[in-house]
Amino acid sequence: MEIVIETPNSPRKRKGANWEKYGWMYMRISGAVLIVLIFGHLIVNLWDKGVGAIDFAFVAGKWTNPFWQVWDVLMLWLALIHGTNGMRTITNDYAEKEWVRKTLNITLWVVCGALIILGTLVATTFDPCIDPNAVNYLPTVCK
Amino acid sequence: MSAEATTPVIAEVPSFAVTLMVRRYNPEVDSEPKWQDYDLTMYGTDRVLDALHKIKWEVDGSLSFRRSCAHGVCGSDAMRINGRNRLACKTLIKDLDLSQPIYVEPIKGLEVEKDLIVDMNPFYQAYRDIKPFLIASDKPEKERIQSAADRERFDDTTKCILCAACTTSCPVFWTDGQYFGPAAIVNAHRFIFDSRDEAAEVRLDILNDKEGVWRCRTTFNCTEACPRGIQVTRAIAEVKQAVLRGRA
Amino acid sequence: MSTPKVHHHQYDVVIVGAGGAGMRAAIEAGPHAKTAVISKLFPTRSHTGAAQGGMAAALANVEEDNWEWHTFDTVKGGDYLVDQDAAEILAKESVEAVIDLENMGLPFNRTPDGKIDQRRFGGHTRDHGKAPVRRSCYAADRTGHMILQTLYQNCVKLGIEFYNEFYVLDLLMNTVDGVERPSAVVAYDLATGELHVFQGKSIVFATGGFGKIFKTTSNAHTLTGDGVGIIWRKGLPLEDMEFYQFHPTGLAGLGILLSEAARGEGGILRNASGERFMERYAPTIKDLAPRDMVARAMANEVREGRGAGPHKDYVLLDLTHLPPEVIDAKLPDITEFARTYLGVEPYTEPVPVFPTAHYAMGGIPTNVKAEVLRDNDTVVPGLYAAGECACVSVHGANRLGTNSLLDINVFGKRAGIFSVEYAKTADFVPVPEGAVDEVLSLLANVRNSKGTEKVAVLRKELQDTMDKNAQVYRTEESLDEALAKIVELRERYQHISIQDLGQRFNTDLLEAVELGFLLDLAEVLAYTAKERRESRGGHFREDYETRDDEKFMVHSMAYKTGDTIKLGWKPVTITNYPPMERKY
Amino acid sequence: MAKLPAGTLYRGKVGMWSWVLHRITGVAIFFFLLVHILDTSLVRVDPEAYNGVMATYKTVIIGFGELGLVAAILFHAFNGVRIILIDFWRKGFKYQNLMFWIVVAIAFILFAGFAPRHLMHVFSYNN
Ligand SMILES: Cc1cc2nc3c(=O)[nH]c(=O)nc-3n(C[C@H](O)[C@H](O)[C@H](O)COP(=O)(O)OP(=O)(O)OC[C@H]3O[C@@H](n4cnc5c(N)ncnc54)[C@H](O)[C@@H]3O)c2cc1C
Ligand code: HEM
Ligand code: SF4
Ligand code: F3S
Ligand code: FES
Repeated sequence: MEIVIETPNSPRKRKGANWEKYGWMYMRISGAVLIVLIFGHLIVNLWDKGVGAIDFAFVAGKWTNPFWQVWDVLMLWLALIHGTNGMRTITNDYAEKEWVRKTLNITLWVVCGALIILGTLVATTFDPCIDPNAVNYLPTVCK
Repeated sequence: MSAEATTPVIAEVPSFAVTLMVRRYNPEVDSEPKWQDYDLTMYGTDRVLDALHKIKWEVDGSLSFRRSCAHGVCGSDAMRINGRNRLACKTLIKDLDLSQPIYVEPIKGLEVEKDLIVDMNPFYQAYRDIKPFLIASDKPEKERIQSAADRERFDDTTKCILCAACTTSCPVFWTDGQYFGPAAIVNAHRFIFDSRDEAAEVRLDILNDKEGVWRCRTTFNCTEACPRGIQVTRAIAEVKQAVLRGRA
Repeated sequence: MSTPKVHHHQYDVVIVGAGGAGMRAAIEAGPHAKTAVISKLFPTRSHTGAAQGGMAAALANVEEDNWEWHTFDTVKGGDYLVDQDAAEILAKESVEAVIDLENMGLPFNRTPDGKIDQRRFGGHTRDHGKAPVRRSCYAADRTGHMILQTLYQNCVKLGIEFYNEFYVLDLLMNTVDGVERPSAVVAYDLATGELHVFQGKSIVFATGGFGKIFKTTSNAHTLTGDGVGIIWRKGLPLEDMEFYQFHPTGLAGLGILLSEAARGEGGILRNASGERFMERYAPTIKDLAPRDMVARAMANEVREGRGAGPHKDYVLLDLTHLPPEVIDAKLPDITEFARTYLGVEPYTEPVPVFPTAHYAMGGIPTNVKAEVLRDNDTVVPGLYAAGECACVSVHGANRLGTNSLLDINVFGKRAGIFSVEYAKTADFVPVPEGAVDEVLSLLANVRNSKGTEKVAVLRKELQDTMDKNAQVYRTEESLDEALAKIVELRERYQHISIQDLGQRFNTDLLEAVELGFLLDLAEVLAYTAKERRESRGGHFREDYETRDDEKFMVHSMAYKTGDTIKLGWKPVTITNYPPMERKY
Repeated sequence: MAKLPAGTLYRGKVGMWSWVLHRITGVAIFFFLLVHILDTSLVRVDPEAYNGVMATYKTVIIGFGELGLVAAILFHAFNGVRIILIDFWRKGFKYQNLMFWIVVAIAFILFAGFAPRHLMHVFSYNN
């Protein structure tokens, strides 16, 4: 039904599209998924063998398995967008001048986009045997 | 009736010394607010409003604050007392920590006009923006019928006295003052969930805004501050859910 | 002091006061005429919001009832000093008034079949006193709050123009074609200290009561009777000022109201020795006797040394025999007030209570069209009054509970309708020369006075003397004492000094101005009370203990002539109910 | 912007302080994540460089830093769950206070389990 408001009382001006609802939903959904992804990540990387065991060979070994590739790429996307959107909330809160806010937000999303592309490329085009000469770095698969 | 019930319940009212630190600001002479201390003798039944009156009436008549009903129903005297928003007329002095001075300052996030008086206009504007009135197209002969359960649905949010204690306790509101704020959402809730109202969608659309419900970070300061005991954060959550559903 | 800036405005209808009565008028006037509402408080801070109990209307939603029974109860409750034509209108239009509010959105409590629920209240009966009737429409224990909010909401909807925190200090009159008519009001803007002249074709006063002439009162700090005082200073009469209602159960020492519902639910009044003293005063209905009788009984207990507490200055309201569930469900506000303000736990301890000044039956005389009268029957064209500041008179010598919220809606609405009707036909009355002079000198007197007297001290002395001498028990001597004291205070008022000499939010200045109104009204009250040598309703004279219909079946009309008070009398309109003895 | 009085700190309760912590931890994790993506990207460029960077990760100082990071993630994650419950569970608002302490307890227990083991790893590597 069409509602006619008899006396519209100076409604606030709405500028541009409004994604806030989706942003809010996204924070919650991504947060829930990230719990699994991040804790899985932490357990494998920090708990199992400890940070001391992380080296090229470890990473390369992991990424030969498409399971971990998908895992890490998903985590990358979800976490970066979650974090960037969260940072946007914060700049919206505290940046008083419109231009400062705009600049910060654009910077945030550019960085976010760049890192997503970079990270995704790294994980998907990764070649474990990148440097056959560097024998001592290589994961076992290359040997 | 028990003998106990006949014994006088107010024994001799105890008196005690307190120091009140009031954040004073008079734009006609001060360039910025300053703290001013007052030593007073108060009694067990006195409220912070009584202390302010004592200062105004006996020490310094220029101290300015709003008040009217003096018993927590008109919403005039929300202020920050010992770091929290409360009504001065509902805060008994004896319930505060008297080993230290009592700090009294204006509510935060609205421009201070003089001493404890702030400019309430942005607050009322947000209230008016959510269309705080029944919108219904039918023209009934008698009263509209509403079941007791439907009436109960929005009972909590009808208690609001527009004191602004909630909105000015909200850390998000403090940041830039653009957020609609809990009080406006509470009053929207009162109509969104009223079965007689037909414009829930309109209000939900208004609050589905950059400055609307999504700015709430569930910090609960509003709920803690509300002198009417309204479950403000719950009301906001219900409005969020309604926006997601697209209807009340 | 430099002369403040003066702003000019023109509106068809100018309403002074944004309580229930003022806003109800605005809702009628707004859509049909250019309307402004001027209020010294933000509208929702008005004291209508403090009302708890309910609003009477013979809806007959839960049991048989009709407007005629309601009229009878109103007349009898008012000890027959009620103008019965007005009471009929009040009762007849009550149904519509409640339906209006519901349609505007007021969330009344509902019956199981979804209609507006109703409950009992003191003095409201079926069939001329046969049994209590459920007539009071209510919204939990916040009926007044909901009325005030709903009216404000509808003013927002209609886009009514408000001037908030503007203190009206003067009414300007001018003579056109030999008739003195209102032209404008002068308001002081609290925020800036500037003056505003609001010229209006019709002007409506809805400024509420003046309980602050008493020390112990359920009224807000801001209820200083400014509107009534302004009318008085213009030489217009005030009606029935001696009739002031004292509610029996105010929290001792504070005056905060505990609704009559406390006794309705079975609360018992006891003195220091635990005796249920109302058995002695009203053997049949005991604690549920009318407000004036209970209040007097309580005061008598204290006077005769049977009061409780360290100073033996209050009695006890005992709820301890009620199950806590009942207290929680039916009396939540009362228990909260007792806990918050006195630290008393009503489950286990009796609550200290004492009569509290509550409601002014008298005020600005009007006819049933809310038109202000300049004598017994001549109207002042274009000037209206409604609400507690007005005297129609539907409350006579004693107001029935729940009839005031009704009054502000019925006569507020009428004031709105008739003020628009008038504004449509009338022209603006020219603003007289030197429009703001009077206000300027009023303010300058206060500002420039370099005496040593303090406003707060004078006000306290006034309130003390009124509590002592003009409360529930009055005698010739006590009223003389009060009058003498008021004369003294009035003299000392010339020598007050204030500390705040600034322009912005100078509440120091306005408290001084308000004290002036309080002194005026206290004097009229004491004076008329002295002249009414009988006891009737809320007015009890120990030296004249009975009602005297022979001499005093009339309204008092007080006029200011120079510095003295001139008293006239006005007949009571009787339609159906000849005066009878008031027995419950 | 309105003139804000520089008054006392607002004495909010659990709800407010949990939000402050959530915000701080969120920002901390965000900046760590930026760095973390960059350093991991080195695996695509030069294994040697990567291992060089990882070596610094294994120093004691960074080891403690990682402890802090894990603490931040633990709090942020579980408080995130608390927030989600407040938003979507009908009784969430009622138990928000209790849930905060549960969040702290869970985060603390997991941290207490993790910290010694992590420090063991860190110190054993450096030895
Ligand atoms: C505690 C309490 C409980 C009550 N309970 C009930 C009840 O249950 N049922 C019932 O029927 N009645 C009850 N009453 C009585 C009833 O509430 C009041 O009589 C009624 O609300 C008065 O309404 P009003 O509009 O006339 O005045 P108010 O609501 O008092 O409004 C007065 C308005 O005038 C304005 N004003 C005053 N002076 C100036 C000035 N100089 N310049 C500009 N503006 C000015 C004020 O700002 C305010 O807006 C109760 C009263 C009290 C005190
Ligand atoms: C581990 C799982 C995670 C969960 C469950 C989670 C949950 C949440 C939730 C629900 C919010 C919204 C808070 C609100 O609306 O009040 C949020 C905000 C935020 N998160 Fe996360 N998050 C997680 C991981 C991360 C990560 C990895 C980062 C960093 C990249 C991050 C950075 C942020 C930031 C910066 C905010 C904004 C804080 C604010 O607005 O105050 N979070 N998080
Ligand atoms: S919700 Fe509570 S705190 Fe907020 S304005 Fe209303 S009464 Fe005041
Ligand atoms: S204080 Fe503010 S953040 Fe939300 S819960 Fe209340 S509105
Ligand atoms: S003075 Fe009315 S709420 Fe405090």
